[in-house]
Amino acid sequence: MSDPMRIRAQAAGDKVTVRVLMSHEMETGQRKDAAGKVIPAWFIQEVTATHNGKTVLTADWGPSIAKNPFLQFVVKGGKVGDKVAVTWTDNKGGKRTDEATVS
Amino acid sequence: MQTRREMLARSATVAGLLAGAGFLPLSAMAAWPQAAFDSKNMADAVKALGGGAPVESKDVSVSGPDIAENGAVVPVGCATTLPGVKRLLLLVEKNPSVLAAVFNVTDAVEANLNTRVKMGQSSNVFAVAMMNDGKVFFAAKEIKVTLGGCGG
Amino acid sequence: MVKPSLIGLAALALCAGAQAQKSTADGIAEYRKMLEDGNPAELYEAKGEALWKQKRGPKNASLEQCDLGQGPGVVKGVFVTLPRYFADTQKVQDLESRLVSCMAMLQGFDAAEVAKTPFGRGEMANVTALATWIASVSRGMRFNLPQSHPAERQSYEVGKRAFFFRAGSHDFSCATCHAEDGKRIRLQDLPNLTKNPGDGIGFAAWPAYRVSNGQMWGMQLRLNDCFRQQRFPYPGFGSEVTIALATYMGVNAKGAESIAPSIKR
Amino acid sequence: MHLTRLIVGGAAATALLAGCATGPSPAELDAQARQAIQSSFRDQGIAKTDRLNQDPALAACSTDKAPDEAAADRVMADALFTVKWPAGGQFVGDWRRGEAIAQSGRGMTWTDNSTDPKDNGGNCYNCHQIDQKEISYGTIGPSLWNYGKNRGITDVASPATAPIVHYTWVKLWNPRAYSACSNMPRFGHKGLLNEQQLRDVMALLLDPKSPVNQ
Repeated sequence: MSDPMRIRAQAAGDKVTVRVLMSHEMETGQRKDAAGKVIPAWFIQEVTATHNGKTVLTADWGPSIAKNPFLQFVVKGGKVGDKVAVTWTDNKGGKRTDEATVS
Repeated sequence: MQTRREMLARSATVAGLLAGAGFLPLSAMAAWPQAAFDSKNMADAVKALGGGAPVESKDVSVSGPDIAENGAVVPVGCATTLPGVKRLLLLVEKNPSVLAAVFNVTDAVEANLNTRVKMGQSSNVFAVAMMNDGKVFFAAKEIKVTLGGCGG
Repeated sequence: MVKPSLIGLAALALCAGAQAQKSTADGIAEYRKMLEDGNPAELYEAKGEALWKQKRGPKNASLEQCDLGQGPGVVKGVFVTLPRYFADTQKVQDLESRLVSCMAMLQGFDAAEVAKTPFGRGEMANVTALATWIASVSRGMRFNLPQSHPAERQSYEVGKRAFFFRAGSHDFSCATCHAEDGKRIRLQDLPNLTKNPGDGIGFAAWPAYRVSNGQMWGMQLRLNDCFRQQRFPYPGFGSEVTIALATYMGVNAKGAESIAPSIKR
Repeated sequence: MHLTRLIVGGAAATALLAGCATGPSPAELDAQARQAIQSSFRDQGIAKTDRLNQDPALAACSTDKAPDEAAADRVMADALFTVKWPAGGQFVGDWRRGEAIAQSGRGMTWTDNSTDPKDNGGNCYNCHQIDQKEISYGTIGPSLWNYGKNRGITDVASPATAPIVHYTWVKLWNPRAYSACSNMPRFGHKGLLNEQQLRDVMALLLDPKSPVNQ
């Protein structure tokens, strides 16, 4: 259904910088279509990031986050070969998880 | 009388305390904080998340461009150098939905998050740090949004 | 309380002009820099690469045998040599119209149906994703369009004439905005497309992710929206004028380094 | 179909002229380009293919070379002849409405619904600096900051200002009257802005109270 995320996780020293791009409309619910009808809100509400299976960050998002969202965070105590996974859940119950290996 | 907002705020606080103490996995904090996202200003949003009055602090920073070529995508970041941070918030003062993001951080990540927000017009952007001890600090930055392109 | 702010305003007015403009330009440059890292075009690159390899269409075939000008299956380097003449279709084709030909020949899609599909929908969205990936494979290479076939030279000459053709309710041509150095619309710099405008500028920057509407745009949609803003009627997908204009811009950009897919306002 | 025929034609011509290494003549290429333009566009909403029809003023300005002096003079004379003066000699309206028109880049595209000038913007800031407070302005046209002030206008109704007022009206109505191949749209002549809208833009530029003249 939804397109995969792009997750880049790069280690430098014992820190891993993770950059995530998610494919999502992030519709605010404030816009109208050409016919003047309100386009219903459709946006990612929750994001969870795990490092080797352990949750390291959760986030609650509102409709102010830009379309095709970008998220960057830094994991402490990571190394090449570790797994970083990100899950998002939207307000319509849509959900997606993708995983990347730290390089 | 207890309003729905206060109730939600209280339950969020309790859940936060439990999670902080290791009683609950973070993912069980689940419930999306509707009241906070419905808030019309920073103080209300922080209150809805169980925090006190925010105090401006040099130890919190908000990053972003001075001018955004397009308000549809504005790169912003929030960070703090203070130990013991529980949550980092990003808010756009003049957006219909002022609260953009709540980051529940753990010791395993740096208190330095970057994302991109929409901005309907030039506005202050706030980064807020909610601490484990209940204190709340913030930083502000004005970002100008310009009109671009042919405009048709 | 009123007086100091008035003085402030006066001071502001005094140092406006050159200095204010410089800081605006700096601010915009800073904004663009911040967006470069994490270009959502990457999402479309990934989708395009998967589509290239996937067996699809009535013939259940992949596009891996598609000839984009340097032999079946060659992807690297083709982006900086298109549009060019293709003997099998007897046409000069740009990347997107060539992809539609391959989808028809190899996968059995109806080319006319694909060409009619609105941008961003169905198979047209797939064409854009494919073009995004194919462009990305040639990132950093320099434009060098062939001009040896008479049809390629004709395409250039037709493109040049179309570029200067003024019409529509507002009397605009491509040249109205893109024939001089150093001009802008609002705060957006306008490349001079009558010559090589420099590395990664103009023709060398598309496909691009458009921040303003969160869409991925190939050159066909870029030209389509230019014509919309020119108040022209609607150019057909892959029509002769759109391809001739691409040839004109591409040949003029000889030696320019491709940064596509890029990110744009 | 056209394309195939043209290419076959082109190839035949090339074969014929092999040795002198010449392609189609400029006139032949002009004809091919015209045909390509005619066959490449279709009607969409309010934007019909008749918009491709050029009047002499457009035809004279559609190459990379400026028209010769005689042709340019003809375009300018014709353009001056098209200008209609405003009803009751009322040249200046409300600068506030003028600013809104100057800001708007909307109108007349195939995604717009109407060709009524009241739905159109003037696109002015796309190409000109006007009020200095607007930092997002284009540079295709000259800066219009202090337009009236620089021309010494203190009272738009004074007879002494008439030449500037008339000049500005003509410039908005049909800029080709002064510059044969001006890039600026012919706002009055092409019905892009109505008389009242033009008055309002006039006010933005000329009214001593307009922010442009502070």
